[in-house]
Amino acid sequence: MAETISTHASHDEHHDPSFIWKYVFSTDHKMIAKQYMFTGMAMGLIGAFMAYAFRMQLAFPGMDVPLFGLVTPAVYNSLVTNHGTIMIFWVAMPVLIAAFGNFLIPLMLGCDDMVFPRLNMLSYWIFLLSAVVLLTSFFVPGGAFGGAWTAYPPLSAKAEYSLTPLGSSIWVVAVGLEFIAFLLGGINFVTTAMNSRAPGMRLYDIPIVVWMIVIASILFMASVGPLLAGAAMLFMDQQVGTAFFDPNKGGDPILWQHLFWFFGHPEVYVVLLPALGITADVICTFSRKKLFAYRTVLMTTFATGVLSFTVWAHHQFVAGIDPRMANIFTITTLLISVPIAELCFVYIATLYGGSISLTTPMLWALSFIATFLIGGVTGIFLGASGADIYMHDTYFVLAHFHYTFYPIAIIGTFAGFTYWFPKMFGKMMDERLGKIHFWGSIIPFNAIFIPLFYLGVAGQHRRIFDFSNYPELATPEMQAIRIFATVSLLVMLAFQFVFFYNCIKSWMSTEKAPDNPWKANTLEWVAPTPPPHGNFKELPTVYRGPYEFSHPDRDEDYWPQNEPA
Amino acid sequence: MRTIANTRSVSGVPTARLAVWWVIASEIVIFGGILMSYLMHRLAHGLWADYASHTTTWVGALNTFVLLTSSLSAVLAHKCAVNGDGPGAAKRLLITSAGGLIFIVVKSFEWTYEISHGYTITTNTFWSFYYTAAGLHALHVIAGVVIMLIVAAAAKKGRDLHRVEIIGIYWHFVDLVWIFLFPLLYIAK
Amino acid sequence: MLIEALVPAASSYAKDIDFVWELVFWFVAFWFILSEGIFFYFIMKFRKKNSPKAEYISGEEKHQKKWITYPHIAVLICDVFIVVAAVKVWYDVKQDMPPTDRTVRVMSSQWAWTFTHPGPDGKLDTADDIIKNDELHVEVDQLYHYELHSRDVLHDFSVPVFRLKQDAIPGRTIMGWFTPTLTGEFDIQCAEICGIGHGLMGARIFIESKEQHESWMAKNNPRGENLLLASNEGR
Amino acid sequence: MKRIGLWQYVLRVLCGTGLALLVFSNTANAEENERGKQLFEMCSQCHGLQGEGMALSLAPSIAGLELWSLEAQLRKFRDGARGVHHEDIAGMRMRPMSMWLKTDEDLVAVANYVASLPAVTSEATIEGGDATKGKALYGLCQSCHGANGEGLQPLNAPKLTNHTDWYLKTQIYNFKTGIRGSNPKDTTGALMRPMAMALANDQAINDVISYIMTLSK
Repeated sequence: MAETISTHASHDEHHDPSFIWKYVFSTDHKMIAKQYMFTGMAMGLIGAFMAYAFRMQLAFPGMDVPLFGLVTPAVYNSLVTNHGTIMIFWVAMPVLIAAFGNFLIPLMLGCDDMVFPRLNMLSYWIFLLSAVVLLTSFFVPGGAFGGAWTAYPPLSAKAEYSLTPLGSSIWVVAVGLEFIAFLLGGINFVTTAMNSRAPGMRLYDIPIVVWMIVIASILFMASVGPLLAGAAMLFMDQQVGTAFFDPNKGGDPILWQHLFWFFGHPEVYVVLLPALGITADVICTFSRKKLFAYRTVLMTTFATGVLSFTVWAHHQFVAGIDPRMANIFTITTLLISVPIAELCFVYIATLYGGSISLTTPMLWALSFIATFLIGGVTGIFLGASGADIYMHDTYFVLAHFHYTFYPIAIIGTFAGFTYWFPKMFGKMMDERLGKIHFWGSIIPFNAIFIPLFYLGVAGQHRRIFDFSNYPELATPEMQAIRIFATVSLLVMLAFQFVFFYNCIKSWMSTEKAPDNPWKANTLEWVAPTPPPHGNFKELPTVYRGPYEFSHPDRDEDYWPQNEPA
Repeated sequence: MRTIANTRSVSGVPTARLAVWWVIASEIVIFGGILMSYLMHRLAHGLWADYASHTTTWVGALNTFVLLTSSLSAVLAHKCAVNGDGPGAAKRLLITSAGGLIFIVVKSFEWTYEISHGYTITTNTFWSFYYTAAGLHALHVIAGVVIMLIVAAAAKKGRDLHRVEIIGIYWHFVDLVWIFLFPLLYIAK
Repeated sequence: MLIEALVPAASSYAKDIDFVWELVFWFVAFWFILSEGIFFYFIMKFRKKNSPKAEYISGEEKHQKKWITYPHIAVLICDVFIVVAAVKVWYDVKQDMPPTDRTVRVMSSQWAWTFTHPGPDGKLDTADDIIKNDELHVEVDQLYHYELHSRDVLHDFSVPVFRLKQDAIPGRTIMGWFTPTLTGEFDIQCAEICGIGHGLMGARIFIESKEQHESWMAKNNPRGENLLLASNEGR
Repeated sequence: MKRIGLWQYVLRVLCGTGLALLVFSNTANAEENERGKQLFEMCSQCHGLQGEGMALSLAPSIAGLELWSLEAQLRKFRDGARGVHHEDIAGMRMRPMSMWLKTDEDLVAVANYVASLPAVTSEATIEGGDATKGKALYGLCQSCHGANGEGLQPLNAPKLTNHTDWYLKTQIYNFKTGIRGSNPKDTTGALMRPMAMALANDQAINDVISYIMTLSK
C-alpha cells in the first residue's frame, strides 16, 4: 500500500509547529474540532447565563438579578432572542456538526485529515468572527436585537419598531457569517466522506454517526440558501431602505416566514441527526450489539431528510397564510412522525438481547432516547392543525422544542463528549463525577420543562416578560410553578460545575487512557491515543461493518473494522 | 498543503470537482431563494410589468452574449489544460476574464443610467429585487474573474492545471444564473 | 376535559379543539408509555450482570424487521385518525365562515388593542361605533365575525378561553369568527412578539348577557370618540 | 403588588440564600435614586440615555422636567387616563411601559431620577413658524404656563421649556382633537382642551411653538 505514514512524517518535518500554529491557526482536523467544541461550549455558557437571567425575571418579576441587574422588557426580549439564536446556531451547530464532524469524519473513515484542511480552518475563523460579531451587539446603542430568533419583519426590518437600529443588523450579519462558515465546513465533510474513505470501506461500512453528520450537512446546504438570500434582503430593508418585507411599499412580511422556516425546519434535523448518530454508536458499543437494521436506519434517515423540506409551514398555521395550506402541511407533518418513531423503535430494538453496561456515555445516550420521545410525541399536538390553533406560541411549544433541543444539543453532546474524551484528550474521565453530573442535569431538566407544558396548556404565551399584567396567568399557583422551574434551572446550572471540574481533573491526571478503552470497532479506536498529526501509524484498511459486536464466530465480543478476518 | 485524504478518490470523481459541484449546489439554493421570492411577488403584482419596462433589454442581451462567449473560451481553456498546454489555457482564461470584465463594465454603465433616471434600489420592490439579484450575480462574476486570474497565472507556469476545469465549471454556473436572471428581469414585461 | 380544568371553554368551537387535543393526547400517551415501558424493561433485563453475552442480531432479516415494521404501520394508522380530526376542526374554525351580521374590528398596534364595536345599529363605520382600547365587549351566544388589522408589526390576537389565535399582518385584513358561550371576563394576549411592549400588550374580553351588553352600549354613548371624527379635518 | 403566600416567601428566601454566594451587588438597601437610575434603563430604550428624547421612537425629551408633572403624567399613563385613545400612537406605546412601574415607590423613584437629569435644549425641527406672531398667541398660554414658559404647579401647568418641538405640536393637536384630555379620568388634561382649541390652525400652532422654542434658549 502506497499510503503509509512515512510520506506524512517527512512532510511533517519541515514545519515543526510553534504554539500559535499548533493551537490557534491549526489546519489539523482534531485541533479545529476542539476549537469548535470549546467555542461552542463557551457560547453555551453565555446562552445558559441568559436563560438564568430571564428565568429569574419570570420567577421574581422586577427583581434585581444577581450578577446581571435589572431585566427590563427590552433586555428581556434581547435575552430570549439571543438565547435562542446562540443555543441553536452557536452551540448545537458548532458542537454537534462541526466539532464531532471534524473530529470523527477523518478518524472514522481512516484518513489523515479533511480533504481541504485550510478551508476547514477558514470555516472555523469565520465562525469565530460571527460569534464575536453577535456578542458585540450587546454593547451598541439601543442594545441587542430583541425580535425573537425567528426575526419576523416588519419588527426586525424597521428600527422604529424594534428600537434596536444597530442590534438587529448586527444579528443578521452574524447569522449570515455563521451560515457561510457552515457551508464551507459542510462541503468539506461531504467531499471527505464521499472521496476519502479507507480502502475497503463500502457505503454500508461507514459508521452511522458519520452518515448522519454528512446527511445533516447536505440538508443544511440544501435549505440554508433561501434564508441567506432572505438575510441579505432583510439587511437591505434595515440599512438601505428597500421594501422586500414592508407591506406599505408592496413587500410581503410573510415571505420572510417562508424563507425562514424553509430553512428552520430542516435545521431541526440538521442538529438532530448528528445527535442520533452519536447515540447509535454509544448504544451499540455499550450494549455490545450490532445496530438493528443498519440499512433501514439509513433509508429512514434519508426519508426524514427529504420529508423535512415539506413541513415548514406548520410553523405558520395561524400566521395568516391561506388556511387551505394548513391541511397539506398537517398531513406532511404527521407523516414525518413515522420515520422518527421508527428510528426510536430501532434504537429500542438494538437494546434487545444486549449486554448493557451503564457507563456515563451510555446513560447520556439512553436518556437521549427517553427524553427525545417526549419531545417527539408532544410535536404531534402542534402538527395537528386543529390543536395547534390553541397551542401555537404557548409555553407548550416552548417546552416541546426544549424537549427536542435539549436532548440534541446537551444530552447528545455530553454522550459524545464523554464517549470520545479518551480519544480526544488521551485521559479517562471520572465515572463517579460523570454520573453525578448526569443525574444532576437530567432530573432538573425534566423539572424545568414538565411544569412549562402545564403552563402552556393553561394558556400562557411565550416571550412575555412578566405575567402579572394578565389576571388569569398571575395566580399564585402559576407563579409557584414558574418559581419551581427557575429553581430547577439553578440546580441544573450548578451541576455543570461538576462537569467542568471533571474535565479539568481528568485532563490533569497523569494516567493515560488506553487506545481502545470501550472495546469499540470503529477506526478512531485503532489510532494511537491521542491521535498524532496524521492520525494513524499506518492508514487502515477496512474489512467489515462498524457494529460487529458479539459475533458468534469470534471469542471476543468486538471485531475492529480494520482487523483482517 | 495536500493531505492523503485529498489524493483519494473513492467515488471516482476528483475531489476538487466534487467540491465545486457542492459549492454550486448550495449556490443554486441561494439564487433559487431570491428568484422564487421574486416570482411570487411578480405573480402577485401585475404592476411590476410596468416597472420592468424601464429595464433596457438590449443591454441585458449584450451582456448575455458576452457571458456566453466567455463560457466558450472557458471550455477551450479546459481543452488546453487536458492536453497539458498551460500557457494556452492561461490565454483562454484571460479571454474569459476579459468577458467577465466587459460584463461588469456594461453593467455599471447600465446601472449608472438607471440610477440617474431615478430607478434606485428603494424605488419599489421590483427595483429592489432587480438590484439585489443582479448585484449578487455581479459579485459572483467579480469573484470568478479574480479567481480565474489567479488560476491563469499558475497555469501559465504549468502548475495546478486541474484548477482550470474547476474554475470553468464555476464560470458556467455563473453564466447559467444569468440565463435565468435575464428573461426574468429584462424580457418578461 | 383536560384543558377545561385549567382554562374555561368559552366559545362554540373550544370543545372541538379540546377534543382534537385530547385525541392526540390519548394516542400519544399510549405510544409513549408503551415505548418507554419496553425501553426501560430492556435496560433492566439486558444489563451486563443478567446477560453477560449479547446476541448477534442484524435486524436485516424479515422476521426481525417486523418488530419495527408493524409498530410503524400502527403509528401511520394513528396519524390518519389525528389528521382527519385535526383537519375537520381546522376547517370549521379557520376555513368556514358561518354568516352573521355582527362584526367587530380588532386593530392591533404597538402596544395596544383597539376594538371597534358596531354599536346599537350593528354596523361598523357609523357614528355610533364604540371604540375601546384594550376592552372587547361581546354578547353571549351570538356569532361574531372579527376583522383583524395591524397598524405596524405582526401581532397575534389570542383569546385562550376561545382557543382562538390569529396573527395580524400589517396591510392585510384577516377575517374570522367566534361564538362566545360563557359569560365572564377573560384575558386576551398578544401571542406574536411585537417589540419591547409585547409583554404588556394584554386586553380583556367581556362576554355579557343581552341585557348587560345593551346597558353597556347605552352607557358608552360614544361622545368623546366621535367629536374626534368631526374635528379630524383640522389636521 | 400581589400578596405573596407564605411558602412562596419561603421559596424566595431559600433561593436567595442559595444565591447569596453570587450576590455582590445587593441593591436592597440602596438609595432611592439608585433604584430610579436602574429603572430608567427601561425608559432610556426610547427616551435616550440622558432622557434627551428620540424622534425615531416617538419619545419626547423628559430630562429635567418638573418632578410633580412627571409623576402626574406617569400616573395618568399607568391608571389609564392617558395613552388609551386609539389614535394616540405614541401614548399607546408609553402606557404599557408605565405599567411596568408596579409600585408607587418605583414610580416616584424614576420620576425623581428623570427630574434630576440635566435639562436639554433640542434643535427646532418644525419649519415655517413665525415666533413674533407666536408671541401674540402665547398670551393665552401665559396665564397658566407663565411668561417664560416656566409653568405653575398650583394650576397644574407644566413648564414648556426644554421640550422637543414635535412633541409640543403633537400634544396641542391631541388636546385639540380630544385624543388627549377627553378621557373622564384626565381631569387636568380636560382644562387644556379649550385652550388648545383657541389655536385656529396648523400655522397658529407652528407659530406658538416657534415662540416657545425661543424661551428654552
